[in-house]
Amino acid sequence: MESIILQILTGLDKGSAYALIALGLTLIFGTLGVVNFAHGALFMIGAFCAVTLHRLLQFSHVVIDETQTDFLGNPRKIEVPYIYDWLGEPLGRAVIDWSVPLAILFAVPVMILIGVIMERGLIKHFYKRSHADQILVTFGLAIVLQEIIKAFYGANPIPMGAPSAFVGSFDFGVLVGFDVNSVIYPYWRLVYFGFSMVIIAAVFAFLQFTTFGMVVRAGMADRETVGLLGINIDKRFTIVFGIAAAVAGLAGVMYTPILSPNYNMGMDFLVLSFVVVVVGGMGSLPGAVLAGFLLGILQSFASMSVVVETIPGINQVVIYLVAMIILLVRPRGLMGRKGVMED
Amino acid sequence: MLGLTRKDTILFLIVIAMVICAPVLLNPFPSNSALAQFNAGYPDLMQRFLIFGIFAIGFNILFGLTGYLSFGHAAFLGAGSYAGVWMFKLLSMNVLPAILVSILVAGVFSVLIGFVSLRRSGIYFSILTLAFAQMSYALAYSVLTPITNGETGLQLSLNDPRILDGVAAADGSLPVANFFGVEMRDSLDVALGGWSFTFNAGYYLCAVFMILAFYIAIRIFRSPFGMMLRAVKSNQQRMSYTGLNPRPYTLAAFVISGMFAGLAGGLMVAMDPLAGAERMQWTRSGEVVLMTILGGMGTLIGPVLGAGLIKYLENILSKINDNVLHQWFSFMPDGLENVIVTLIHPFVGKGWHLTLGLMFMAVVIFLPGGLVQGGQKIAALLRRKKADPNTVKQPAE
Amino acid sequence: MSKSNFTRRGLMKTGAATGAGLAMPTIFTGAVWSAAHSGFTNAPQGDTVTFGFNVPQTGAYADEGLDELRAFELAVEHLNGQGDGGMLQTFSEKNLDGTGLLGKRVTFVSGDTQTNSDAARASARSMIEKDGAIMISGGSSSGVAIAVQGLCQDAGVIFMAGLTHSNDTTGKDRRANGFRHFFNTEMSGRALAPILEANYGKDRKAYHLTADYTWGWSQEKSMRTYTEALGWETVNTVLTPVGAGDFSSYITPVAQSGADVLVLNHYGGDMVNSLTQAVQFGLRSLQANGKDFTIVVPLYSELMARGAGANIKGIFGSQNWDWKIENVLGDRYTGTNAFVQSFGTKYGFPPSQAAQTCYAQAILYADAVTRAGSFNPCAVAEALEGFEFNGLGNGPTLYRAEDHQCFKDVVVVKGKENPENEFDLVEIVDITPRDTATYPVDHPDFQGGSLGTCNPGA
Amino acid sequence: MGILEVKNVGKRFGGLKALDNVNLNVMENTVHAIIGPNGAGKSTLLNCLIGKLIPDTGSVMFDGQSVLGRKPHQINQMGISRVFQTPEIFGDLTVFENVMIPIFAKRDGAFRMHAIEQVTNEQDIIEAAEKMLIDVKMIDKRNEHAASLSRGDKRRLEMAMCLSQQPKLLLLDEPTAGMARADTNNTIDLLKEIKASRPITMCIIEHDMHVVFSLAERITVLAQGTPLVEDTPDNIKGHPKVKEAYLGEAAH
Repeated sequence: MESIILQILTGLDKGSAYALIALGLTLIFGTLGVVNFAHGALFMIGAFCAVTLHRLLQFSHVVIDETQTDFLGNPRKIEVPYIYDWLGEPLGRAVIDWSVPLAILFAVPVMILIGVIMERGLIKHFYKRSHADQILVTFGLAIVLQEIIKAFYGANPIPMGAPSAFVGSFDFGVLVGFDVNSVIYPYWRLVYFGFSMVIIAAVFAFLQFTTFGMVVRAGMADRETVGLLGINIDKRFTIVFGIAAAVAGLAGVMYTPILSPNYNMGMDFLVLSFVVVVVGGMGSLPGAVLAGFLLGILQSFASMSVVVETIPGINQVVIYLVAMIILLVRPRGLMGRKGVMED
Repeated sequence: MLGLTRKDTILFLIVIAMVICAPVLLNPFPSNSALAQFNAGYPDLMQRFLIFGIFAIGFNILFGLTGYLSFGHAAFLGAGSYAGVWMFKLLSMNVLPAILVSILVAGVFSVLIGFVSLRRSGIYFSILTLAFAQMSYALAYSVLTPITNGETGLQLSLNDPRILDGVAAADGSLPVANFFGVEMRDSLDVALGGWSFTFNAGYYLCAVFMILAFYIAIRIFRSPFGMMLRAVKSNQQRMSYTGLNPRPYTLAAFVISGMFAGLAGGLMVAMDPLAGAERMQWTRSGEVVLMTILGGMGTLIGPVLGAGLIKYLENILSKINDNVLHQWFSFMPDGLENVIVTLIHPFVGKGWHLTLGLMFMAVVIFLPGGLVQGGQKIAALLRRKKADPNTVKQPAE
Repeated sequence: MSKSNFTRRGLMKTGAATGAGLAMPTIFTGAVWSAAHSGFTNAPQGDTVTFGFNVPQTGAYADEGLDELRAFELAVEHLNGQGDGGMLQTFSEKNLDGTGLLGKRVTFVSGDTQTNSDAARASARSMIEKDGAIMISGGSSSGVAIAVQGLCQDAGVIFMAGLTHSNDTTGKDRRANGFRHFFNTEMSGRALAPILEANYGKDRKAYHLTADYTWGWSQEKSMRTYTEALGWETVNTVLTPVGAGDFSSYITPVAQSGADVLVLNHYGGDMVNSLTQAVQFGLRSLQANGKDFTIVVPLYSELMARGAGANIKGIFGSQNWDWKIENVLGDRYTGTNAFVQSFGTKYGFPPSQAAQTCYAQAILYADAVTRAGSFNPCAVAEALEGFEFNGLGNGPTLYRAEDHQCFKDVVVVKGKENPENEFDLVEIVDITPRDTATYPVDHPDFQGGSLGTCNPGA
Repeated sequence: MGILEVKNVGKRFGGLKALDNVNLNVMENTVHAIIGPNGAGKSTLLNCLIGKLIPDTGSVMFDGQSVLGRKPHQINQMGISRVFQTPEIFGDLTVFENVMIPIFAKRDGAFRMHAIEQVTNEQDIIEAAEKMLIDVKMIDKRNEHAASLSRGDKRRLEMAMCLSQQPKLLLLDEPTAGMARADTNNTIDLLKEIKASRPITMCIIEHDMHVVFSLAERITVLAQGTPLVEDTPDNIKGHPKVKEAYLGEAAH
């Protein structure tokens, strides 16, 4: 029982990351009709926004301490972040400690900017091209973005801590009368889950209750008609792309304490999120979210040792297996519409 | 000739000539010059050109003709490779049975995957094939280790049964893949002036298969079957209402391209008897997609060019390190030398992926038809310069 | 750093070769790699000899690979008499005098293994076939090491393995032309057990998370063998997919499993993530069976420790070498400081154990060539087999003839509580002496293969 | 006996009766039109004829065999060719290839692995295709890409593709829908030409009365899912029920 609750919790968490990326992918696909293979890279760049902010905050000047020596026997250089000088050490420390949540503020404009540049500079020219061309050019872009990040930050994972206030775990078990430590879950993961729910809700609310959102939804349903209405679709496309990029970026920022970011993390998520999008049904936002959580939870269950011992290797293939079954039973995914992406 | 039209015959003869002369053509720089870095005429790379050429030619029969974008063809390459190594281990070091069984196993495997995946089209098909390939990869890497030897990859060992060849060589070294006694690594080195050329037996075996594969591809392209495949891509609705069943046509194309991939896998292990699980990863499938598009999808020669270009970059660019750069630009004043090296540095050596990514983008943006289209544009430009500017543009073949 | 001499030399050589070659084409046949007239593959022509350094430059282990490459460059400099000579001064053999090898200057080519057997073999083949490399060295994973070792055996060149920790490299897949300086999972288990006993006692319940591939399995097996010998109980072992990223669904059951030790048989990114997440789940602050819950990471690497950040504090693991070892444990480990000095001076930070292994392998190869008086791989192999040496930072070391594995002290480390800088993440707890780390040649985990005979190519 | 016999066909979508007890007989070598106002059930009936929908009741027999439950390519192989509202052609292929494909389909069936034969060696197919293109006056465009044709030529090509199979029944689904008057007249002329040049059975489903009256020999008027009358064009013209159906529509 406890283990099932735990796996549901981990599944929800994994699912929120899939759902956030898939949401952006679907938004882009549904409105712009573009298959964006660089979406995983946007997630990765988001994560590196957090790294960058963390490094910026730690930007230091060097004080030479004659009393200590470094590994080569030279006087030791101690780096003092400028922020300590400005804010005083306690506050400076706190700011650095909170750099991951603070990075949200930093990442939103950066990601929107990157999204807008990407759309204006590249994606725009691919609206009329075949999906294969779109996949290729965005795949090429993903490689380029990834390599640029690697050039600056190296290939190894970079540790990013959650604020110390969120370190540790919450004991659910005690609440409902289980043994102590039987259902514990890290605070930060709860934060992540809550955060993604907020973002998902915000995106849906935005689409549901604003005029802008209505046009976008209309565009997703029937692009040609909206074009005929004389609404300036181009500008809206750009904004939608920016939003999708920001959603992916934020998913990345908040994920850094869970998964130490490395330059390749985008590719790992890309394939899975594509499976998620397709299982959800191309072009369906609720489908993407639903499939994200569904596959996250399934993956968690498949990782339970009871399951793995019964069917060896199932934990490695469960997502693909489920995707295959769903696609064969429901040709257009869980909530897909007819005719989308079938040519 | 050979039942081909004049134009195709010329193309075919050119390809044959290029393949035969490749050991010379690919080594244009004297082996001691600084530019020797760019020589590609060594057996391993030349074999890879041909093997991946075969892989891409086959993939193009599916993708280029029917438009079905498979992200799972690496699974057939891998299946063929494993089958090949198992033939070496169990039967004989002769490459012929290994290659034939590779083709067969990949064929059977592709019938299974194709039958299921082709129930869907568009991106749904792509994701289904991707799912199959990723599952094959994940299982080959872990659970199927008894068959695949997991991470290390399946290789020969001294205590393999090899029922036809009997026990391993007397001196305790591993036996060598051969074609009725001709060892795949046998070669003829010719030093001519500062140049040296290597004519390798394995390469020429690959060449025979590649030429055969290319010939089959031409025949398929020009056959009624090929026309039907193009019809699948163009308009499936019309096709059904014309009395044609698209499913067996696409399945046949899928299986043919899977068998080409199996042949490529078999040749890979014939040249170098090791089959690793990474061969099945989706990025490998992505690679063959890129080769096909880079060269020009739906064209005969395009995939071969694309395969060559990508393998060339991978093998040559990744070996250019800073030392080599400094060596090249050492004639410059030190300051300038360092600036130039710093500028080039991110694009070579460990940064070769960056160059690759930029190149894809450039090709897709500016040359949607790939290198073949680039060639046609240049040809058209030259023709226009010579002839009347109002010459009618020929539709691209 | 002026490189102008390269081109001038290149030009002169080209000129000479063209002059000689124009007279008559020379033709000879044989295996791809052969030079029939000299009896072994890639016999050095002219006044240089080429080493091939095959390291991951892209993919997950790219940082290790680059550190290996740095060490190789340093080794080549030292062999050619540039720089301060590094460990050549402390090495127990004094044959290397900075004049290159057998009168030939050492040059090198580098390639990218991509941590992928196929790519690694392609890269090694191109170095052998195209660049005429006389030996191949480097690598940062066992799959690649075994694949490249097999290739070098067939090609008839020496393979000096880089970072490879799987038993198979010198066990089931050992080859006569391949040599490993790095330690292996068996030695990690032997080394860690006494120290775990000293710190955690005999009554412990262990839960293993194991990367689902050959290395993971073999690491798990040796950890189980040696901890169970102490009296520890193994509660459960769970296989995790390689590159899973999020290990939470494997970590959550640990807390309620009744275990009080978590053994992470992971390496690289998997280790960073599983450890970070285990700490996040609060495992280290748990009490289980009346004891503090602890985590053990059998194979440590500084670069990975950097990735795990503060989570690594206080966690035990084993290493092949550490840059502080001579300062901490004295001059049994001589060579360490000399190497750190020259590496640190050149690159500005201390070397990793991957760098040290690769440096040592290059020097050991060079020394074997001088002692053998030949580049012939069989002569070199003979010189390396049973070779006892000292002064390369690991203390007295033996290259065992029977399996081409080096035997030396194993360093047991733990994550430092208060690191002084980003390179000072681990502290040396103890060493396990060579005798304890040494296992018999007929150890069952190392069976199923044989060296075969040395292959000189040709 | 008609070549196409529709008996007692009924089809419901939820509560809506789309077709109710439809009976229809298309006789050989006649042009039979099915007309009716919007929502009369024309498309549903068509979809039942081509196997896309399976009726709840009744049967659809073609040439003595049931078409129900058959796939489009099987129905075509029985001898029914279909012309679409907007011309469906192989846009990426040349005009000549477009005409060759249906001839191959007629000769070789739904699937044949003719991968080694070369198209250039298929003399009989080439001759038939050339003859067909000459017939529809498109031989000069044989090497053009079909996608680059004008709309009228696309319709002509589609018709040629269907005729090249010498179908027992040619099914036309609103062939002039959305066309300008001039285009409509061109299409009518084309159909008249075809009808004049060979014996052919056509079934036209059409909204436009003008088209129907200039071509059809028999007309079935469909309203609210059931046939009102079936008669010759002259008799239909003045038929009160038809007027009512159409006027009724106009009144809405």
